[in-house]
Amino acid sequence: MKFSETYIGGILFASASLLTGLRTTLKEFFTPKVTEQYPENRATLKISERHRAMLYMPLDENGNNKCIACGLCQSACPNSTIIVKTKNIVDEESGKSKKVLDEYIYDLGSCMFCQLCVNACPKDAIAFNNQFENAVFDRKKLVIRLNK
Amino acid sequence: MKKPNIKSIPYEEFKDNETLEALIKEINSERTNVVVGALDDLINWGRSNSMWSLTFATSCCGIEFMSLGAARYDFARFGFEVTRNSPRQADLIMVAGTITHKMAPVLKRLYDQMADPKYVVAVGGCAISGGPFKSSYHVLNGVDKIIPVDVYIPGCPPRPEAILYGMMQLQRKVKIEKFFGGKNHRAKKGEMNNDPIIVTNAPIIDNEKLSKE
Amino acid sequence: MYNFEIITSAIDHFLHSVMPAQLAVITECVLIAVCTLVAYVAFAIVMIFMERKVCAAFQCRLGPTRVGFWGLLQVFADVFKMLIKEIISINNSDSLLYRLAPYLVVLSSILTFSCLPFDKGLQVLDFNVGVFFLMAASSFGVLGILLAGWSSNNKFSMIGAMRSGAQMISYELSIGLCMLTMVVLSGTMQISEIVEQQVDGWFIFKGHLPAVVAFIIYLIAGNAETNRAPFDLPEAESELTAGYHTEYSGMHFGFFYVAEFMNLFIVAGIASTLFLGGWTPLYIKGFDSFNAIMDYIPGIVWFLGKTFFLIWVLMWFRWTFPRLRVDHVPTLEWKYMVPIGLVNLLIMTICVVMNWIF
Amino acid sequence: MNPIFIDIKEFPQRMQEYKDLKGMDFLRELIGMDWGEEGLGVIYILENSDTHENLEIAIKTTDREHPTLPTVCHLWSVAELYEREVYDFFGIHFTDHPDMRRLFLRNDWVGYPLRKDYDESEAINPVRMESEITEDVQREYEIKEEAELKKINAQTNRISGDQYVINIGPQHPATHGVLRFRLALEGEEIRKIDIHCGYIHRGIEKMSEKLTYPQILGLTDRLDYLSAHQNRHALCMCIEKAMGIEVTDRTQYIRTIMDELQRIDSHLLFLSCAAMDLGAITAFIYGFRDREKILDIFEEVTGGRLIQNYNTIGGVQADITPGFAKKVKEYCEYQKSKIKEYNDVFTNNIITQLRMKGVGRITLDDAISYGCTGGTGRASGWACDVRKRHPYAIYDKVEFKEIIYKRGDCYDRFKVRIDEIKESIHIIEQIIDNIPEGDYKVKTKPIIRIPEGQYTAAVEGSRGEFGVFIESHGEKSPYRIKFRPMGLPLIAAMHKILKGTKIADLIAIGATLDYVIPDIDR
Repeated sequence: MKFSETYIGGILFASASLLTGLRTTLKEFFTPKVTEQYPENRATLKISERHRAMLYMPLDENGNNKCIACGLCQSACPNSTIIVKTKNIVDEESGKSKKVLDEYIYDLGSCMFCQLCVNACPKDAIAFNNQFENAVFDRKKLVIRLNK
Repeated sequence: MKKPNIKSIPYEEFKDNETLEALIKEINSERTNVVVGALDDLINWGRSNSMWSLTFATSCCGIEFMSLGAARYDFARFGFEVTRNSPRQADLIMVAGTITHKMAPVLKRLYDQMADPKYVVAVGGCAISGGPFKSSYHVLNGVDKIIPVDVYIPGCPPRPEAILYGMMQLQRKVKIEKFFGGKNHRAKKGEMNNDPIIVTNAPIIDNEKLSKE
Repeated sequence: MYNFEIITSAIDHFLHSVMPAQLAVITECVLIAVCTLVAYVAFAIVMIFMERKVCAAFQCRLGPTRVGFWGLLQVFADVFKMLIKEIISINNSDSLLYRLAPYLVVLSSILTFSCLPFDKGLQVLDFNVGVFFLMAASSFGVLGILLAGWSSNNKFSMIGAMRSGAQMISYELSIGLCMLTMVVLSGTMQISEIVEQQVDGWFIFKGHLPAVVAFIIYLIAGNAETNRAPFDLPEAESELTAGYHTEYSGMHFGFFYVAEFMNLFIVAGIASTLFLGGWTPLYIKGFDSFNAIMDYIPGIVWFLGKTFFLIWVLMWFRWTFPRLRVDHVPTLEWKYMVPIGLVNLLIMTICVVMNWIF
Repeated sequence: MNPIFIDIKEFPQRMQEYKDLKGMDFLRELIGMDWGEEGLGVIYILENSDTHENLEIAIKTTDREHPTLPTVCHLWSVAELYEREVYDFFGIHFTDHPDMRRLFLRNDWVGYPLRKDYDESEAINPVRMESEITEDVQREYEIKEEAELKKINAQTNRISGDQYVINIGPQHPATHGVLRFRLALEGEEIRKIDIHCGYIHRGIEKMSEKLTYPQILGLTDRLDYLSAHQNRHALCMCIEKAMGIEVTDRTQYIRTIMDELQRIDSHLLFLSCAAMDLGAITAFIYGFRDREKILDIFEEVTGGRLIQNYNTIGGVQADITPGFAKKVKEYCEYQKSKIKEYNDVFTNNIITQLRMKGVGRITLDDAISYGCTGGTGRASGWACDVRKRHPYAIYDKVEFKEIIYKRGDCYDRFKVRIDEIKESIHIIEQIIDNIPEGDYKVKTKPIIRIPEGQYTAAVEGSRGEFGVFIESHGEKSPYRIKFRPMGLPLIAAMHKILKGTKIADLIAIGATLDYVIPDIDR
């Protein structure tokens, strides 16, 4: 019979294991804490650039988006989060009818951030940003129009 | 108008102030006296700073909820850390994860078992609208079909900071309530959101500001 | 040396001089009751705040920081919320017992609380069988818990209540043995007398080995009495959701919550009274100037200092250890703590008889 | 993959032979199939646990009204739940099966969702808000001569009415999600147990039949969110295998490192949650504290903390960031020093040891018969690591030990995971400095179609073998896709090991089996 299996030995071994645990937590008691204080640290908070929090349309220097209303993002989307509404306008110079973007509607509340739309876009007209502060009181506020 | 104040984030920087202001107007439509108003403030201060949530998690978002309780994000700073396992003692149910057809009556029952005042936060795409599983035969498309939701936190899953932000939104909503007189939280009992989401006239998002960031 | 008896007797004389004797007694009773309740609530709030901060520190996090400066107002927010939270009445429950249970638990802990000697003369209940009364009062808390579990008409509550019954009643034995050991050492059961005897040296030093053993056993058993981890089986969160108070909401739950913390305070308070000299200061023989400085610190500070230190130790236990399994709890009690406690009592008796104490 | 079709009449005997003579003792997968006009059927993938030789068998019936097939659950215990799943999804009755009830869906569900002719309309199956009445009666079926079903034993109750029955779950802190145990107790001891799944059944397999392959990838992350990388890896591998895409070495290295990081992440969460379930909340927080460091690495490279969306068909979504290698190495050093802390504060603690040692033993035979792969199988002494059995990515190029323990109790299951963290760090350290240059992604066609046929792939997920089966008819979406759940076999084994244990043991066993419910329910 090992000493640790005897009555006294058992007590001693058990106490030793408990004391080791106590020592460990005591050490942590005095180490600096790791908590990051959001929202106090909002100004300094760094989030990875690749983080996906919300879809947006980057604008070029003239303030226009690059969307050509091809609808590839809409068809790539697994759960119809994106709806691209188009309209036909007549080009004044050539007189031809052209399909352009009317409304780019994005439902933040059902997006699964799979990046398929961004991958599908031929013009890099959409991208994800890391602005994560999106909680709202009304479900309808999550359906947003990305273009102006 | 009384504007709810949250430490470290100015009122203007919060999203969806319009809904909140509409709500304030509705609640303040009846006049109350000063003493009762001060008492209301005290009670709302207590309620908003002591949101004990039910430990309810069905899937991925639940893990982020656990991260929120752990050392790095530590929602104890807000006083939210007393998570209760019994719905009777909880003030808040965080629907973190997909709600399926089989789970829906259970969720409803949990909600009914909670003591007033009770709040619901829908965390993540699944709880808001069915998210990735919108088209599934066995998934409820949005918990607001069965229980009234106070705050929606989008994301799949939302990062812990986003959940904290959502909790602060809820605090704002609690801070405008009226316990004495006026319309309080119970008034909306039974009002479920069953109308479909209309996608036209969607609010325009400020792209210029986003592009800069 | 501070002595509160001067103040209390002054109040007593004053009351008797302005009103008839009977009215004076009644007034005193009311005064004391109010003071006790206020102190009880105040300590509960301090304890809850302390628990949240201490637990956070052990877990490398910060704990409440946002409500009030350094989170100081956090517990007040909780109290306000709890007071106006709906109290749900349960169908098919034993309504009377269901409502009675939380009050029983709180009553038991208030009774025990009033036995604590905060300072010389600052003690509500003090009579010749004080230790005996203490044990009796503390042991009917289990009744409240059993009733809560039984009357809730909830199977989890029921299991929780049965667990707590088995646990608390068996650990009472160990507590009794430890107290008995100290009673043997002091030769009296009056609490004020026990403290008085420690003026020239705390019992843990006077009683050396058997006192230290009794102290350790008392801390373990006391922890089990308060249903706190690692002995939190009756409410075992991961097993029984919330155990015996699963069905309680609002302030009824608040009573259980407060009583749990106050029981911790009481356990620590009794430990500091019996083993660490209560309100008596620390003296080191031969260091007269040091002893004189110690005298300047009021007794109540000594008492609370010791008590809160012990509370911190108990919290340290709580936030370190996993929960015991239901069959290990009686094993620990009946196989280890009771035999050791009995032998310890014997050793203490021998020590006292042979005068092997300091 | 070409399964051998066997006639129903010969089937029981042939299966017996495969098991006894060929040593096919591990039922890897049991896949229900609906081949439309050709009938309903089942594909079995068997494996010899010694030689790792595989055998695919199929069986079908043309009767769509009352399809009946013989059971195999007396040969492989895990088939009991697998067959219930097939019954639930396809309506195939298995004769001589002891317990033909629905597994995932409600009792009052109309229709069998994975059949091709299933009507998904809301009118047939609306959201029912009344509570489900628990079905306590188990039915057995046997075939009468004219191939008509006959119900027998309709009276046997799993848990009869007069016992002290409690429900653990679906909303319970220790079930790690929404699983429900119905327990019949005697005092604290568990006498009978009935497990109900499906509270998070999201119908991913059915949804996938309508989605394109890249779209399905997103759903795999959400199956077992703690093996998101590995799940996605398995599906990508399967599609790449089917399409004949050769991924670059760089991709393979990145995928391997990510898989291992994910494994550490999952195991850290495992030990935190095990600690919390046993009441040691501080140990829980320590585990989560260190897990955040992995999540930071994930977020920087993939953009997601929990759901990463990183593997894509033919490569990965984006190249690793410049500081990746340095960060990972720093993390590995840090993590090594912290394992001792977990051991000090939790593992070596006498209370933990008493609660775990000798509790919930799974024998080697049971582990194989129930198909408990992953840490649970290895704790019982079964060398079941897919990384060794069927190496993929670059696991044949790195040196690592397969952690194997013998006793198969909770403590061993716990230790396996702790040792695997060390082993994963060891793997990462070998390859982190040698990531070859090259493309991180192979160009693929914009529309992905898989040639007709059946394909499988398997990876070692964080908690067992994760397999993917695809039957393609050459379309943009699969004809049938099946994911092998890592957790379902573990749940099946719980039936056996729980009897006679205490409620507290249920918690310890559940915690150390380490299942993730969305992975079980899919």
